[in-house]
Amino acid sequence: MCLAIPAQVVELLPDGMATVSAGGITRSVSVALVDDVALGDYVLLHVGYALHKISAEEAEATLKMMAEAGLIEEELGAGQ
Amino acid sequence: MCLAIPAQVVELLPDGMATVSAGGITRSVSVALVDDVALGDYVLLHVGYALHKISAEEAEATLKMMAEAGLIEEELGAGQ
Amino acid sequence: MSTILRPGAAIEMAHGGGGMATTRLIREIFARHFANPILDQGHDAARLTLPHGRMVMSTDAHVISPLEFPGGDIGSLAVHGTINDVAMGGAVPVALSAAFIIEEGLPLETLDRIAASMGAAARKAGVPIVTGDTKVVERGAADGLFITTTGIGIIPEGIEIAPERIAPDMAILLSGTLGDHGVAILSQRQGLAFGTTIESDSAALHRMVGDMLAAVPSIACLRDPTRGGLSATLNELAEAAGVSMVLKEAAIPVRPEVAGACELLGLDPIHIANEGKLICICPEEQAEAVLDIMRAHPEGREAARIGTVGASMPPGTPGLLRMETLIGGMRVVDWLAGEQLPRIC
Amino acid sequence: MSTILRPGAAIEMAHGGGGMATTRLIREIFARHFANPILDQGHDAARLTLPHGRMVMSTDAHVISPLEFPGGDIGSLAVHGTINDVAMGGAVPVALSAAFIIEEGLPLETLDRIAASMGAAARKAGVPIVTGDTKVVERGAADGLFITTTGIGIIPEGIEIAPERIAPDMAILLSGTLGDHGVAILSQRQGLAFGTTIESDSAALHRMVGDMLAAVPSIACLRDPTRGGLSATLNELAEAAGVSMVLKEAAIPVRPEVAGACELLGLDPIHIANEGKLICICPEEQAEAVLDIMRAHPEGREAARIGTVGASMPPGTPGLLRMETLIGGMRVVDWLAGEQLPRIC
Amino acid sequence: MKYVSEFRDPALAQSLATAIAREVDPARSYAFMEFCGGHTHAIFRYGVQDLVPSNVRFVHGPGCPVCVLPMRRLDDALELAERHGVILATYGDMMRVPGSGRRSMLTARGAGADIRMVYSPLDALALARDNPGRQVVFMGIGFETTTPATGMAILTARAQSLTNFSVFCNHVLTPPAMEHVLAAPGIALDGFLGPSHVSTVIGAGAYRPLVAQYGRPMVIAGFEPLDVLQSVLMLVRQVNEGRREVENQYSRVVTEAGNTRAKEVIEEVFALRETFEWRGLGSVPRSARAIRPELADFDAEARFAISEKQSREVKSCECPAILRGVKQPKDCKLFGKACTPETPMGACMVSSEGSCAAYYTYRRAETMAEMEAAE
Amino acid sequence: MKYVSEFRDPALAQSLATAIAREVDPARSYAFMEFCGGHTHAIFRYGVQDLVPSNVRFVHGPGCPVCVLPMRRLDDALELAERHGVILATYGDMMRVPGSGRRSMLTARGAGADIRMVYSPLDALALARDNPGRQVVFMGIGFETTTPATGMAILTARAQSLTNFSVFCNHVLTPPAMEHVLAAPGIALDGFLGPSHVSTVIGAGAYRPLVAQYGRPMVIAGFEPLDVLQSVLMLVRQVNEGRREVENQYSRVVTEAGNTRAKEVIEEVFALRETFEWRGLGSVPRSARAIRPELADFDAEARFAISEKQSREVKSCECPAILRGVKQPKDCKLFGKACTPETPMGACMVSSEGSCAAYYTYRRAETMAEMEAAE
Ligand code: SF4
Ligand code: SF4
Ligand SMILES: [Mg+2]
Ligand SMILES: [Mg+2]
Ligand SMILES: [Mg+2]
Ligand SMILES: [Mg+2]
Ligand SMILES: [Mg+2]
Ligand SMILES: [Mg+2]
Ligand SMILES: [Mg+2]
Ligand SMILES: [Mg+2]
Ligand SMILES: [Mg+2]
Ligand SMILES: [Mg+2]
Repeated sequence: MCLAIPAQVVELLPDGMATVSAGGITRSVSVALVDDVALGDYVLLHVGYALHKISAEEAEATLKMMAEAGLIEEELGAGQ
Repeated sequence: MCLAIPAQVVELLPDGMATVSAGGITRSVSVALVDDVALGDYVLLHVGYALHKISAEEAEATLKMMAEAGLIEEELGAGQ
Repeated sequence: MSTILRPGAAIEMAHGGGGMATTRLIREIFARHFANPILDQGHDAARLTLPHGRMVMSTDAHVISPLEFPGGDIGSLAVHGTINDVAMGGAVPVALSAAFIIEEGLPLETLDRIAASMGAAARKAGVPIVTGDTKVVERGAADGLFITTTGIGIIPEGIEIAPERIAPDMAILLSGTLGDHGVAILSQRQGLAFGTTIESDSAALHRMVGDMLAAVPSIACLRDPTRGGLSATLNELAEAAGVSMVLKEAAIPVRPEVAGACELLGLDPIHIANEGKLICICPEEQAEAVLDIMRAHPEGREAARIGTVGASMPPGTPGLLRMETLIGGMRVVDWLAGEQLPRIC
Repeated sequence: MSTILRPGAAIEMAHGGGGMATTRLIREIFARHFANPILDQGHDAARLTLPHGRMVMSTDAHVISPLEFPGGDIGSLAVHGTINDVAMGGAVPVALSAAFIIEEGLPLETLDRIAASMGAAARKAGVPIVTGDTKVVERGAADGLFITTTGIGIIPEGIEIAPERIAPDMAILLSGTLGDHGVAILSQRQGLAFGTTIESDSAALHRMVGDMLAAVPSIACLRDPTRGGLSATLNELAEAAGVSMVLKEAAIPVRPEVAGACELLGLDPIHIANEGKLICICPEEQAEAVLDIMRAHPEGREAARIGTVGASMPPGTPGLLRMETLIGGMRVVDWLAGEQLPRIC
Repeated sequence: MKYVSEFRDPALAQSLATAIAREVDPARSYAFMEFCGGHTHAIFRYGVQDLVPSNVRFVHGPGCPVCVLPMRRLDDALELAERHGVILATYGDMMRVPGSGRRSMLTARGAGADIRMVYSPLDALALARDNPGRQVVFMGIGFETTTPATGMAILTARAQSLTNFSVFCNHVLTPPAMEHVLAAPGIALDGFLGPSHVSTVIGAGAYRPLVAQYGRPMVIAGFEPLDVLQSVLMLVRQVNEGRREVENQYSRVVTEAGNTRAKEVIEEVFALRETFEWRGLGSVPRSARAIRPELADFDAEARFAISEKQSREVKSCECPAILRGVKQPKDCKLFGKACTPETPMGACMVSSEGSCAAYYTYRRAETMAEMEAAE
Repeated sequence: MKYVSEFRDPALAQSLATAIAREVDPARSYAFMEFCGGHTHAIFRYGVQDLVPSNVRFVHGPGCPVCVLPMRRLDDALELAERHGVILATYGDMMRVPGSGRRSMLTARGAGADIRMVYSPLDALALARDNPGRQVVFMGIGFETTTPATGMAILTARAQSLTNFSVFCNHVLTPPAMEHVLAAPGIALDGFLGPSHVSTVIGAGAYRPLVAQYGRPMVIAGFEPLDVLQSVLMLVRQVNEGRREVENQYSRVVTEAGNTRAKEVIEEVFALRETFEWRGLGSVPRSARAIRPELADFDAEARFAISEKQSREVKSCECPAILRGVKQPKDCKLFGKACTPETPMGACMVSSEGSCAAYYTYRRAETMAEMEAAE
């Protein structure tokens, strides 16, 4: 029961609501479950509620590990 | 507000209702407003209620007068 | 093999979704009942080869309630109605298309029965349903089932059916009793329901028309008095042709039960819909010949001459259609501003 | 002259009664917007003269909600949809019929706007609406307006479009992005409503098809992936042709907004309806030529080769349509059992 | 159909036409008011005028309950359906009648109000039984013919303890309206075709005081075309002989006393209103019925708060004068132009018993020619 | 789409595939259970199996709330819509799920029940506001991911004093279900792909006691195909290195503690049920949520009398065993024959997270071939 997608906060609204954008489509959702949501933040959206902020640093690090996984030790060393 | 048509009682039903027939079409109507309705009687039907019995004798007499109206005195005399 | 026709099964939105359920609905109901070589090709569009020539195309949406009624159902009606419209254009009908709009919840059995009746009507008429479409709408967004049929036909050489050919002194013929269809439907309507043995006159008239045109190619105009009845149809023709017309009320065939229902509800049979009747306007001297041909067909057994075309009239003249009443007076026969409503005064 | 288009005026049952109100509705809205020589004859059935030859006939009921949506409305959609179905049969569309089922209470302004849009679409496409029909149903018995269009067309000499002609190794082409129409409609739906600049791709494709067939008569098959989307259409074709097919997910054009809406609602663009796209299956060696022609038309600007026909397969083989996924895996592309529902898991 | 076909017989019609032609005095004219719209309808529908000499003229009276209902009452009914969300059950006759702002029950239904056409008050009761969660209001309208049926429905509802059924009562009385016409100064009428079906309930005796007081001949006439012709013959004879009596042509269903049981039902259920507004006639004292206070549970006017409103008739509509018999449809400049059955400005153009509707449907060409000539 | 497209990149997929191929020990096999249906879906949708060596095998777990909902609860929901006449608001996922007698929300709606698909509990609240005369029941279903949203809706309804909104609560907990699988005798699993979105709420820390007690590796894995591949790589390494830890691949949204605010909302609104029936797992103690008694006004189970009923699963449906990870769809003789997405016999054939649906949609040919071979 866990379809959740990353969406960017493009407008903060009253009552804990915000407009988010995902791939250019927008929708008004509740951000009441997440603290300190700011304009431009990416959040994970589930059934109309933001569940969590997305950490850009962690995402970056994960992708980096993925890219490095296929390299053999030497390549890794060479790449650094 | 007075479209009313002659219909024949073809079945007496409980609760002051009856089935009547007009030109072969049938419908269940109330005969509660008319006293002593009997099978075969013709009644005048209005908005689902029988309003009055139709007198066969009076109808006959009326038609006879209509037929005689156009005759001149002599024809009338001759007819009798 | 499993079939979608399980007891109690009903139409679901999925049947209109375009996926497997739609395909199975089409295969197991429509394709089965309508089977013919063109439809069986199974394309979204039908392919057929026609002789060169003048063609007629006509379409009608059918929205009747109840779906099944004494003397027919929406399926056979949709076949007959469009065949008749093509035939009234003077053409020999060659193919039909059928588009279904189905309300979620319609019992599949009902749909199957109606499709079967539709297939039977098409086979009996010899006019195949060559292509179709199925849509399902949510409960409450349609009234059970709507069927739109479109027909095409070929006009034989030498035939020219058109209101403009109606000329003064021509005879106005009617192929049978008025109002049977409309009264059969009314008898089923909630709140009005009454008992009757009247059945809809729904029938395909193209074979009778074929015989009429073969014997009397000088027939000027044909029209089926459906919605709006005789009055709407003749008013339209009189206006299109720019002529007056006079009917004779005593000559118009009406069944006693239809007359009874009309008295009860304050309706006039000349405004009531028919689904298996036609009006034919032809030269006076051919009237008897045409009537004889009509009467030789079961659909035309009670055909009668009901009036005569009067003089040419300038466009916009009101009251083109008149009628000599039962007691010998004259009245205009107007078409209705709206649908004919049951009344009590 | 008085007009039925008074401010605030709405459809009443009378407009479908067959009397004067029906006639005025037809004259003042439909005849006005659809005007063309054949329709203007004003008969219940259209008369037209066709060259001898192979003909295509196709019909579709249109039941879309909302009636007006970003990029189109039910009227233009009904014109485009049927023109496309005729064109997908390899034919040059020559005439349309249109049957309207209207819910009591529909604002006349809305109907007028839709009829105007429909007339404009027909004129732009050069395919006249030659005959029609209008029915009105009580409030609650339809969802505003349904339009069934039927089209006929003539197949040029030498053209033979049929699933049976699909052969191993042929190229599978798609004329543009997937899912625009379906997502534009979804964005308006109550309870789902989201903001988007996506517009329906509704468009008539017959001119592009004409150019494609003129340049490459060896095209084997054409089909518009409407209801059920790409998956339903290709599954149907693969089954009809008895071949397998392999798509390349990375090659399928999808707009970012459509991708976004699909992520949000758990949908897959390959199941979503399109109304201005076609699939073309042609010999491998002609693929680039056909793509060039498509791309020269505004409707085909984003045309792409999305896959290849595989080997011949015995009938009933499951999983005929497969796709190389974005990450290089393989999956079957099934058609859906029912309509695709928004989901949260 | 028995008791119908016989009274449309062409031979008998000729017989009556011959007699009328013979007995009419060519030196004078005869103006007879048919009180009932039902007669108006029959006269036009069968072309009765064609069978009587041209110096016998029909003047159309106010006997059309749809036509005389003030627009305000129709607006009230629409309010019940639209604002109070009830199921409004009504006869088909009311569906097209124009209220304020060109609204009607048909347009209101099209806009979402739950308005159901019924053939009988029994159908309205069935609606109440079938929709226990909804309030059902029956639009009671009509003269004494229709009143007993409405009364019976209320008594049945009480007997069945239906708590969701009530009546919006607009029933009116014939004799006061007739008196209103008779009492008008300078009345130029030679006699009356008296109501047919109203009289089956109230009886021929109900008119004797009026005829005695105002001294005009009256023949209670059936609604079939032969009934009308015979009644004309009887009126011609009264005029020629100087009699001023109540005669009863429609003796096959009208008696001197009428229907006692029906009259009892009326008395049991309804009280007389002190006064009631009639379109055309204005306020007429003791001319309408209201539901008795002890049956207030079944009275929609007691149950629902109906707002005060200003309903304004179309200004140049001549309905009022036409209903009083002092003008004809051709005297209305809207006739056939702005006002047609499709776009009616007044109820007289809609009701099947309305004079304007009859002239429009059956005599449009002639009427409009007369209008042009008059200009 | 940011944070989506990057995690479906084919070059990175190849990189991860290369690493997995290199690190997998060809001499042994690896069986990893993906607890979540979301992972099942991603594995099939993207053909992840094609990118890992054949001795790495995925075993599908019970993490599909639609699949584990006992039929009885669905029948109860249908009863609310059909017998109590409420507006039942539900996620699209539930619409096709088969209840007793092959009924489903779709067929019930087709038969007249007022069932509305919503995207969010916010939409259900809007339905209640827009239909003040109707009772609106929201079908609350889902793991900890979905529970806070339902809780927020109840708190909002209370704040807005909505008296016509309630929730039919079927929310369940992940750790007890996971424990149930782990505690099964003879479990042949080498590790777990841990829940992704559930973990955004409950945090990685929630699994540490389980992993400590039962000693199986777990990697909390995102739902994108690269997340799955990377998590497989991490599990392979744990297995190869003999580690039994909770690792967090999905660190971009999963923290050790999860979402404290969301957990507070859950605690405020819901109590733990003593026990709850899971399809496949049977009664699992302290595994589900109920609405707290102080919020009983918003609890459909408290508000409406739901009848006792016998709901009987289709006898030969192997869903229960499949949900425990001990059987596969090919072991069910109904698969692809009597049971298809069109005529589903069990929820696993309907839910987009269900194993049978995944095998049917993406691997029907192979599965049925295996079934034939086995016969
Ligand atoms: S024609 Fe119309 S406006 Fe004139 S009096 Fe008659 S109803 Fe009124
Ligand atoms: S295939 Fe169907 S019957 Fe078999 S286990 Fe799966 S859901 Fe149950
Ligand atoms: Mg037609
Ligand atoms: Mg027709
Ligand atoms: Mg016709
Ligand atoms: Mg189609
Ligand atoms: Mg319905
Ligand atoms: Mg088609
Ligand atoms: Mg199509
Ligand atoms: Mg198509
Ligand atoms: Mg038509
Ligand atoms: Mg609607």
